[in-house]
Amino acid sequence: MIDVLYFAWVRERIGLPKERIETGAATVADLVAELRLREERYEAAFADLTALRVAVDQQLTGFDAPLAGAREVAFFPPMTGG
Amino acid sequence: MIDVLYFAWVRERIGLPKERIETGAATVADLVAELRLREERYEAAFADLTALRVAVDQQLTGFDAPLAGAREVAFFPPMTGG
Amino acid sequence: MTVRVQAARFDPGAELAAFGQGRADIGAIVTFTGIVRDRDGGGLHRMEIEHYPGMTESAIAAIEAEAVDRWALRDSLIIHRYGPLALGEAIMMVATAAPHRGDAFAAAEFLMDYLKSRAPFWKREVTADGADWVAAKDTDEAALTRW
Amino acid sequence: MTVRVQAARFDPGAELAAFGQGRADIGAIVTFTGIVRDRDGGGLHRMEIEHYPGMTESAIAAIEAEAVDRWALRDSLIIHRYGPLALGEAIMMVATAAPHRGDAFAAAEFLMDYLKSRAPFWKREVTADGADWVAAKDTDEAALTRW
Repeated sequence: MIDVLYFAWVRERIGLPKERIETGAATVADLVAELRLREERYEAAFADLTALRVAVDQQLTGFDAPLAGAREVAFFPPMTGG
Repeated sequence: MIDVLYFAWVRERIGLPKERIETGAATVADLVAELRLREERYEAAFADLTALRVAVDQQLTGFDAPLAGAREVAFFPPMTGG
Repeated sequence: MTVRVQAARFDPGAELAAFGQGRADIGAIVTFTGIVRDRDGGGLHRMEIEHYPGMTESAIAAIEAEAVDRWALRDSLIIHRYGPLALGEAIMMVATAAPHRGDAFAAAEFLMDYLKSRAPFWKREVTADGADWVAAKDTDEAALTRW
Repeated sequence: MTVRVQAARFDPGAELAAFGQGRADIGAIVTFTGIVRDRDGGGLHRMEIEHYPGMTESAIAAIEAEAVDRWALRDSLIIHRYGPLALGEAIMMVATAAPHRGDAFAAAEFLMDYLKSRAPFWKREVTADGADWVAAKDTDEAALTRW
């Protein structure tokens, strides 16, 4: 089980800020592939991975990052703070 | 007649902040040559021109600047404001 | 070294007045204040900032730690708001204090460049027509390469 | 666009609080404050700043005009003191306001680099042993070449 968080327009497209997912995905990319198969709204959110950023356990990382032991994965667009 | 002003350690070496000088010097360099012949304190102040800056009528300039029509010449070390 | 992530408004003038006080080894203070600006054509009703609680604080602390490591900082301050913000309000502020101006300027620009692209905030502009997420600029990511 | 050359103390926090108010086109404010710092080994009694009245104001105005010409500034502020200053007091302040942070930072650094080397101020440090004129640094002159 892993907490999956969505922010900004990713959250809006998927329609919720957070969900708990039962997954055996080895990497972030594997998890994304699983999610895209679920429903159209996931496909819409994950259609262009170059427009997305990912954090595992609140650390920015790449889509090839392993999920072993991870408690939380977050997907969001490039940050626009400051 | 021209007003000659001195600032910072130039003022201290020469011993006064300002004097009116009767001169026919064509350039700042000519004026400096005249002053150096006056007294030891001027020679001490103008010994190293690379350590000095000059302004004619309140505009930074070089030692080759002409003095025709100038009302005020100022000598001082490199600025240290800010 | 202070980091504050908050919904509440803050007063940049009061922050500067309190910053770096009582130290004899500070010769230079640089501040940056980011302010809600109207759209070029006008019409902004407000700005809204979403953030990632938990990650926000740790990401900013990591950025600040790197700045402290790279420049001779005697003090630093980072404040960043989230939630709704009105036109003209301060969004965030960075302050750096150093013996000399070069370190204070460089560290402040470094902090800004990294906060822009590495701290999990997302801005949305609300107008009469709806709400638009602000797009990241390529220049923001490119700015990181200079450090 | 404001320039003040004064002997009186000023409050950088109050200046920042009042700066750039009431405009919708400012997204970024940068301030620099220069502060009387102790000598590295300690022992500073006070600082004294001499200036060239008349030329000071025109030199600063010329520097400010060039900054306005080169960057998209919406407002700017330059305050510089002269006379005796105590440890920890603000010597001078620069503030710049622009739509975007790049212009505000660049203009503030430009103003500082030029004020350091082109505005007629001379600093003297007073200690128990006497008074020493602060020497200009080669790096200050070199800093101008980047603009």
